[in-house]
Amino acid sequence: MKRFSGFNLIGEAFRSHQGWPEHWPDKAPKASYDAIIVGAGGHGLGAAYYLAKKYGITNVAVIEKGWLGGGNTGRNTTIIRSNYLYDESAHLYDHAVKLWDGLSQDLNYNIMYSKRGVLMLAHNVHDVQSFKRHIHANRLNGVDNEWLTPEECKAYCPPIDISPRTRHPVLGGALQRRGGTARHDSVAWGYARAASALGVDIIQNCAVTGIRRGADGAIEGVETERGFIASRRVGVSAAGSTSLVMKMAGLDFPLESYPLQALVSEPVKPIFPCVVMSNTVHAYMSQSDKGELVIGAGTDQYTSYSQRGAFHIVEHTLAAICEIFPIFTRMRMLRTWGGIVDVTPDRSPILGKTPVKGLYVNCGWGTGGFKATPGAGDLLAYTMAHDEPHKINAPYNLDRFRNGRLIDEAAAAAVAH
Amino acid sequence: MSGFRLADGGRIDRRTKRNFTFDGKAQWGYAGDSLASALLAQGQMLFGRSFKYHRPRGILGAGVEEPNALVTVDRGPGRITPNLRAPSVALHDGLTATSQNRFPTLKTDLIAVNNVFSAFFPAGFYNKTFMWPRAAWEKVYEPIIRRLAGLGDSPTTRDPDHYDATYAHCETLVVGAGPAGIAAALEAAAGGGRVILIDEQEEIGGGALSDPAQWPWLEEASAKLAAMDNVTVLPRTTAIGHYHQNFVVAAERLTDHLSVDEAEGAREKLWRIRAGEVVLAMGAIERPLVFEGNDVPGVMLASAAKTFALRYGVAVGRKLVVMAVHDSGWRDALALHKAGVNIAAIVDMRRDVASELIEGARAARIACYQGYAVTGVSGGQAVKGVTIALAGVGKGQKIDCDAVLMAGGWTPTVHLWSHAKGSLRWDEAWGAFVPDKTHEDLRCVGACGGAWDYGKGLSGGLLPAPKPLHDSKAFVDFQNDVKARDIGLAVQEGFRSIEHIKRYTTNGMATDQGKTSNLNGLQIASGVLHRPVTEIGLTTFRPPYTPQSFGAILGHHKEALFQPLRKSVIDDWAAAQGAVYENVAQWRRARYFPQGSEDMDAAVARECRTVRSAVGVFDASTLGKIEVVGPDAAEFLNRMYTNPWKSLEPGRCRYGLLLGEHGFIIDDGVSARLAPDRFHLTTTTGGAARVLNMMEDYLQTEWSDLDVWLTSTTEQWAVIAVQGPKARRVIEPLVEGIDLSPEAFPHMSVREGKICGVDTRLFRVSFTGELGFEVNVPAEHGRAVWEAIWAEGQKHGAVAYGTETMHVLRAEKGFIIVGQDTDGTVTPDDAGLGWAVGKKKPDFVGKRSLARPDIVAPGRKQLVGLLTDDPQAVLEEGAQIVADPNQPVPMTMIGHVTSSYHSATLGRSIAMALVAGGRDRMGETLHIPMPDRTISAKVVAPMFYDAEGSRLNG
Amino acid sequence: MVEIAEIAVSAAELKLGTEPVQGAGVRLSHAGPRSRYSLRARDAKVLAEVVGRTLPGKIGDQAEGVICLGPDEWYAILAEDTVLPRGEGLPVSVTDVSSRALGLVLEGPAALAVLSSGCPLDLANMGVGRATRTVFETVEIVVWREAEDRWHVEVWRSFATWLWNAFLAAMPGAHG
Amino acid sequence: MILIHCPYCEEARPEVEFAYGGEAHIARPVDPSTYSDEQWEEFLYIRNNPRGRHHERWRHTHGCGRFFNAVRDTVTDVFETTYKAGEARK
Repeated sequence: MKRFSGFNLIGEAFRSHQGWPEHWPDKAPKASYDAIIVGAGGHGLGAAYYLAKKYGITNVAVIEKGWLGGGNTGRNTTIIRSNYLYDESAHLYDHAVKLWDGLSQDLNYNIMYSKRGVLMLAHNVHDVQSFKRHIHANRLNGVDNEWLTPEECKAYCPPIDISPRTRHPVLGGALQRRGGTARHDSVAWGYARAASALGVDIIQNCAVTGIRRGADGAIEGVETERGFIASRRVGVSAAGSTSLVMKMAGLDFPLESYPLQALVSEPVKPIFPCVVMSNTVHAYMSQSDKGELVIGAGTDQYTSYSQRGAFHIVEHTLAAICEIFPIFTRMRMLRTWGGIVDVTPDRSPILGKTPVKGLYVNCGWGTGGFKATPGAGDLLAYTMAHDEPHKINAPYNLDRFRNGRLIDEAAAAAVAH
Repeated sequence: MSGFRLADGGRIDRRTKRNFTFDGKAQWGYAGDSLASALLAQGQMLFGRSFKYHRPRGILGAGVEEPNALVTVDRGPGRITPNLRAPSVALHDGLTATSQNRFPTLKTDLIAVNNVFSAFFPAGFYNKTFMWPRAAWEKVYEPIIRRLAGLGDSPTTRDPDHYDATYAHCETLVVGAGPAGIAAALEAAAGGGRVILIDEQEEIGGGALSDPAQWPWLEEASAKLAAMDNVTVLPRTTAIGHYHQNFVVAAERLTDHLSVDEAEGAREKLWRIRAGEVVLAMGAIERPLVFEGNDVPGVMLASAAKTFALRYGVAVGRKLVVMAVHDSGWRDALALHKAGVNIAAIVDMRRDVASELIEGARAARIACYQGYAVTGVSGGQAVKGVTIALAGVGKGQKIDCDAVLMAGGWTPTVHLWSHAKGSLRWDEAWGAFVPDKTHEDLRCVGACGGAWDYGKGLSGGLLPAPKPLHDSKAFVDFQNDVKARDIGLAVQEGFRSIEHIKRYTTNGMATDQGKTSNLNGLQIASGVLHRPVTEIGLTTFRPPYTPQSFGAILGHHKEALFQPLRKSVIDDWAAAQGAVYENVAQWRRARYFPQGSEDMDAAVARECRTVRSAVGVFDASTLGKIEVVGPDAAEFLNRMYTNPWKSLEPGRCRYGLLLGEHGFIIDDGVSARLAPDRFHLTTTTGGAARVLNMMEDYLQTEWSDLDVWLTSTTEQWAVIAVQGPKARRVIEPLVEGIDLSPEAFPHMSVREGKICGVDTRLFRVSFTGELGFEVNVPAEHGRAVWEAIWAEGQKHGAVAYGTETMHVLRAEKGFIIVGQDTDGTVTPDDAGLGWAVGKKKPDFVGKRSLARPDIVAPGRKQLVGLLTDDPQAVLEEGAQIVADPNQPVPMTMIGHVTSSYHSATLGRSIAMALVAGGRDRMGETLHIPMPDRTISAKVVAPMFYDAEGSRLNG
Repeated sequence: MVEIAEIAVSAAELKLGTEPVQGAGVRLSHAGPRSRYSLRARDAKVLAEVVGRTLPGKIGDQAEGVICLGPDEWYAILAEDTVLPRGEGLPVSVTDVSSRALGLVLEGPAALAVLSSGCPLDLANMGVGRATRTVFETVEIVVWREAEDRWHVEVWRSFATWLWNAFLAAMPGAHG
Repeated sequence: MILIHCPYCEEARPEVEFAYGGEAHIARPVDPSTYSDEQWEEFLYIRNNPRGRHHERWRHTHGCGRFFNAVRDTVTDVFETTYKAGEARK
C-alpha cells in the first residue's frame, strides 16, 4: 500500500500520478477463509479491517453482490452523533464516535470527519423535557450534549428562524459539539484499502445465493454466484437485504425494509455551519464540503426494495426545511435518491450472535447506521473473533424481542399528551 | 463590440430592445433573446469559472445541458437566485445578472492559481492528504476547501415570492414539445381525451425553433393545439420526475421571464400530474468531444452554435472550425453557413464521410479535413486558433479561428424513462443508451426514443492525441473540472464501476448532472479497462431532470399555511385574556393566564391556589373523544382496555388504560357509559387519531363479528372543566334537568341534560382532586357556554387556568400524564396502575406481553414521588437519578424525573420519577447530580395532597 | 449576513372568513348550519328504518344529503335541527356530529381548479351528485359535487381556518 | 405517489388517502395466554419482509375507512391485487 501524504501527492504530481496503485485489488474468491463478511458497506468493510487489525484474523473475505459502498453507505446523509438516551445506545454510538476521531490517521485515508456539531431543535414543551432528559443522561454517561437557548441556536446556526410566530417555534436545542459529518464514500474506500492492505480479500459482484450449514447446524460456508466458499465464521452485514440472507440460513428475522429518501441542493458558498435536526417537523440538514445542502427526508410508509420513494415525502421534507430555514426557498434541488433501511421493532440494531453457530449478524440500523460505522464494524469483528459479544453490543441481541428487554429510543421520545 | 448579431434571421424581435446588466456592466439585447445569446451578440465569450481550478469558461450549449455559464440573477431584496444557466435565462428589461465563483472578477480570478497547481489536485486528492496534524482538517483545510467550493451565494433573507401547486389529470401527457412531441399531442388530442403538453423552453417547438424551414408548420400546429379545449399546453414547464404509475411532477416558471414590475402572482407552479399514458419526446443532447483545450471559451457544441444563429440571430464567432465525428456536425455547419456564419473548416475523425456532405461543404468553400482531429486549442480566455493533426498524431497544422464547434454525436434524453425504472439498451449506432422495456404505460418518441435520423457517426468522444492519457488536459466534465486523465487515474486506482468512477472523480455530479459528461466518461473508462461499456454500467438517473426550486416543491405549504394549527372554540377568548400558549400535537392550548407582570410561576401559583380554594375553569376541548355505539360496545371496550367494562352502569364513568400489544401504556382517559349500547370515550389530545385507528384495526380485522361502531366526536364537543370546592355553585344556576346533589350525581358519573339551554353531557370527574365537573356542549355553543360559566364563576372568584396549572394540580394528586410520566416503555404496574388491570379478565390488548420474562423481572423502573430535602429546590424534568452521587462518570443511573413543579398548595416542590425498584425504596434518599450541584430527595408515594380523596366530595 | 424578516401572517393569526369571497371564476362561502349524523350499520335496511330515509347503496352515492362513505358508513348532511332517532338496542350507530364539521362551498367555473390545487382525485370525472371522503393536501375532507360547478366541502371545525385560507391561496384574484 | 385499488370503493385512489398496515394474515391468537414466549415474539415481531410478492394490509383511512389486503411486488412496487379483509390469502 503506497502511503497517502501531501509529500507523496506532490511527488506523484511530477510523474502524472502514475505511481498510485489500486486502492484494493479485485480478488477472486479462495476456497475457504477463516471468516467471511457478507456485505461490503462501511460496516462490513470495517468489520473486516478490525478483524485483521485488532483481532489478528487476516484470512478474511468480504463478499458483495454489487460494488462496495454502493448501498446505504453511499446513500445516507453522513450524520455522526452519539447523544442517545439509554445507556446501551449512548455506549454503542459513543464507541463509534471515539473511533471516528482519528480514523483518517488509522486508515491513512482522509475520511473528512468534521466535528461541526449536531443541533437538535426543540419545538414544544415535550421536546424540551425529552431533550433535557437526554442531556442529563448523556452528561452522567460522559457524552457531550448541551442545552442551547433559541438565541444560542441562532448564533450557532444563523439560517434558523427563531421567531416565536412560526408554526413550531424554536424553544431551544440540544447541541453535541463532537457530532458532525464525514465523507461517506471515503469511509468505505478507506476501510477497503486498509483492510486489503492487511490481507483481506474484497470480492465484488458476487451475490450470496445460499448459506451452507453442517449436520450439527453450524455454519460451513456460503454459496455464491462464483461457487461455494467455506468458512466456519460468517458475519452478515447486509442492511436492507439481511432478511433475505438470514432466510437462506433458515432464520426469520424481526426486520422490515423501508425506502428512505434524501436529496441535495445545488452547491453554494458556505452558509450552513453545522448539522440541524428537527424531529417535530421531520427534517434534518447539513452543508457538504462541496457546498450542497444535504437534506434527509422521511421513510415511505410501506416496505419496499425499489430504492424509490414517493414525491409527497419530498414535498413535506422541503416544506419543513423552509419552515425552519426560510432563506432557502429559492435554492434548487439538484438530486434525490433512495436507500433501503432495515428497521427492527424497537428501531435499535441487532448486533451479535444468531441461533446458528458461526453465523453473526449486524443489521437493523434503520436510518441511523452511518454514524455507527466504525463501532459496528469493530463490535461485529470482536463478536466474530471471540464468539461472544462485547459488553457494548451484548444488549443488542435477538432475545430482547422475546423477553421484552427492548431498547426503544423512539418510544422514549414518545409523543406527548 | 457588437458585430456578432447576424443581419437578419432568428425568432428575436429586433424592434424591441431589452436593457440588462452583466457584472454591473450595461448591456442590451432583443426580446426573445436568452441571456446567453444577448451576451454572445455583444462578443462576450467568458461566462464563468470552473468549480475546482477556476478556469475561464464560455458557453458550451444552448439549453439545460449548459455546465459552464452559470449566473446569479438578482430581482431585488430576497429575490436572488444563484446557479442559473445563462442559455435558459430569458432576457427581460432590467435583468441583473452576475457571474459566479470568481475572486475578485471574472476576467482576473486570483483563485485561478489552482489551475497552475492543478497537477496536485487530481481526482480524490483530498482523500490522500490534509490529515496532519490531526486537528488541522476541521480547523484549517476544510474551511479553505469549503470557501473555494460552492458556486453562487445562497440567498440570505426570506423569499417574498409565493408559489402555486396543483394536481392535474389527463389521458395523455406529452413531455417535450419538439416536432415529435407536438405530433404525438395532436394525435392523442384527436382521440378526444385530455392532453397535457409540456416543454421546458420559452416557447414550444424544441429543435424546430432552430430550423426556420419548420416555422410555418410550427405556427400551424401551435394554433391547432391552442384551438382544442381538451389540450393544455404548458411552456416554461419542466417535467422534473416520473414517479409510480405515471405520476409526473412538473414545475412551471410563471414570472422569472418578466421584468420585476411586470411580474405578478406566484413565481412558480408545481404540477402533480397523473396521466393514463405518458409520451416522452425529450429529444437528444449533443455530446462534446474530448481533446486538449476543449474547455477554452469559444469551444462549444455545434448544435448550440446553430441554435444561437438560427433562433437568436447570433454568430458565435467570425471564423469557426467544426470538429466532428458525426454527420450532424456537417449539416449544422452547412446550416450555419447558409445563415451567414463563416465556417473556415470542418475537421472529422472519420476518413469516409458521405459524399453529399463533402460536396455541400466544398460548394460552401469550407475546407474539409477527413481523418483529422483537433489536438490543441490556442487562446486563454477566448479561442485564437486550433491545431489539427492526421489521426490526432500526425504533424500538427494550425488553423486560425475564434470558435470551435464540437459534433460528438447525440445522447437521447432518457432521464424520465429511467426515473420510471424503464430499462435501457446500448445502441452501437448511437453510441448511447436508448429506452428498452418498462412496466409503465410509457413510450418514447423522436430522438429520445432513438428514432431520429440526423446522420451517422462514431461513438466515443475521446479524440486521439499525441500525448498519453495521463498527461492529457482534455476535459470531460467542464463544471467539475474532470479531465480524461482523472478517469484514467480512477481506473488505475482500482475503481471499475461507473458508480465508483463517478463518485471518485465527481464526473457527472455537477449541476448539469452529467448531461454532457456521463457518456464520455463511461466510454473513456471502458476504453481504459478494455471492457464493453455495458459491463461498466450506467449511473442511474434520479429526479429532478433539472435543478428545481424548493419553493415550487413546497407549493402552498409556506409560512402561515405550512401546517394547520388547530384551535378550540374557546381559544379566541383565551387570547383576549392574554393567555400564553403551548403547542400540543396539532393544537395550541392556553398554558397559563398571566395577570399584569406575572411570570409563569406566579401565574400558575395563583391559578392553583384559586382552584384549590375556590374554583377554576379550564378548556379541555382538545381531548380526543370517540363515540362507541352498538350492542357489543361493552364487550369491545372490555377487550381493548385493561380494566373491566361490562359491569359499568349507564350513567357511570371509568378510567380506561390502553396498552399496545407490546404491553406498554399508550393512552388513557375517563370514559362514560351513556346507555347500554353507547359509550363516550375520551383519549389524550395527542392520542385521539392514533387510538381511533388502533381501535378500528382491532374491530375490523380481529373482531369483525362484533356489532359496534366508532365515531370520532373530538370536535363535536367543547369541554369546559369546572374544578374546585365552588364548582357546583358555579354551574348550578345554568344547568337544567340534572340533579347536581352529591347523592344524585356522585363522583365519576355522567348525566345528559341542558346547560344555558343547550344539550350537554355533564361529567362529574376530577383531574385536580377537587370537586369537579366537565361540561360537554356542542362545539358551536362552546364559546357562549364558556362565557356564561365564566360570568357565573366571577361571583365565586373563579380563575381561568391553563395546561401548566392542570399539570401541577394533577401531579399533587399523583395522576400520570401519558407521554410525560410514561415513555412507551412503561407497563401499568410500572406506573403504579396495577389496580386498573382486570386480574380476572382472560384477555385484553397487551395482556400477554405483560407476562414476558423481562416485564415480570424485578428491578423495573416504577413511578414514585420525590420530595427534595430542600423544599424550595425544584428538580428539572428529565434530570437523572443516582443512588451514589460520588461515583465516577459514567454513572449508574437508576431513573429520571418525569414531572416536577413548585406546589403553591403545599408550599414546596414535588416531583414524580421513574426509579428502578422504586416502590421498594420508599423513604430512601436518592441523588440528582446537576452540572453545578447535586440535589438529594426522598422517595415517597406519588400522592402529595388529600390522599384520602375527601375533597372530591366537597 | 443572514437576516430573516418576520412572516407577514402566522398560522395562529389566520382567520376563518365569515363573508363570501369572490375570486376570478370562483366564489368561496360557508354552507351555513346543518344537522350532521354519522350513520353506521352492517345491515342498511335496519338503519334505513331507524332513520326513516333511503340510504344510497353504493360508496360515493348520495341521496337527499345522505352520502355513502363506506360499506357500513353513511354521512348525513341535513337541514338544521333535523333530529334522527338513535335506534337504541338495535345493531346500528346513529351519532350526532352536527358541530364536528363546517361546510364550505366553492362555486363557479374555476371551483374545480381551486379544489384540485390540493385534492389528488380526478374530480373532473366525478359525477354531479356524487360525494366522497378524501384529502386536501394533509387535511381530511368530504367532497360533495352538488352541481356541475358547485362543490360542498365538509371539514372538521379546527381545520376549517387552514382550509379556508388554503382555498384563498389557490383562488386567482383573491390572492392576499 | 402510488395508486391503490380499494376493493370496497372499487376504484384506484391516491396513496395519501391510505395508511399502510404492515404484513397481512398475521392473526391475533384467540387466547394469547396459551402462546409461549417464542410464539408470542413471532406474532408480535417476526416479519416476512420478502423481496418480491408481499401480502400486506392497507387502510383506506381518508376514503371508505376500511382495512383490506394487497399483494404488491416490493421490487417494482406494482400491486398484483387487492382484496377485502377476511378473504382468503391470494
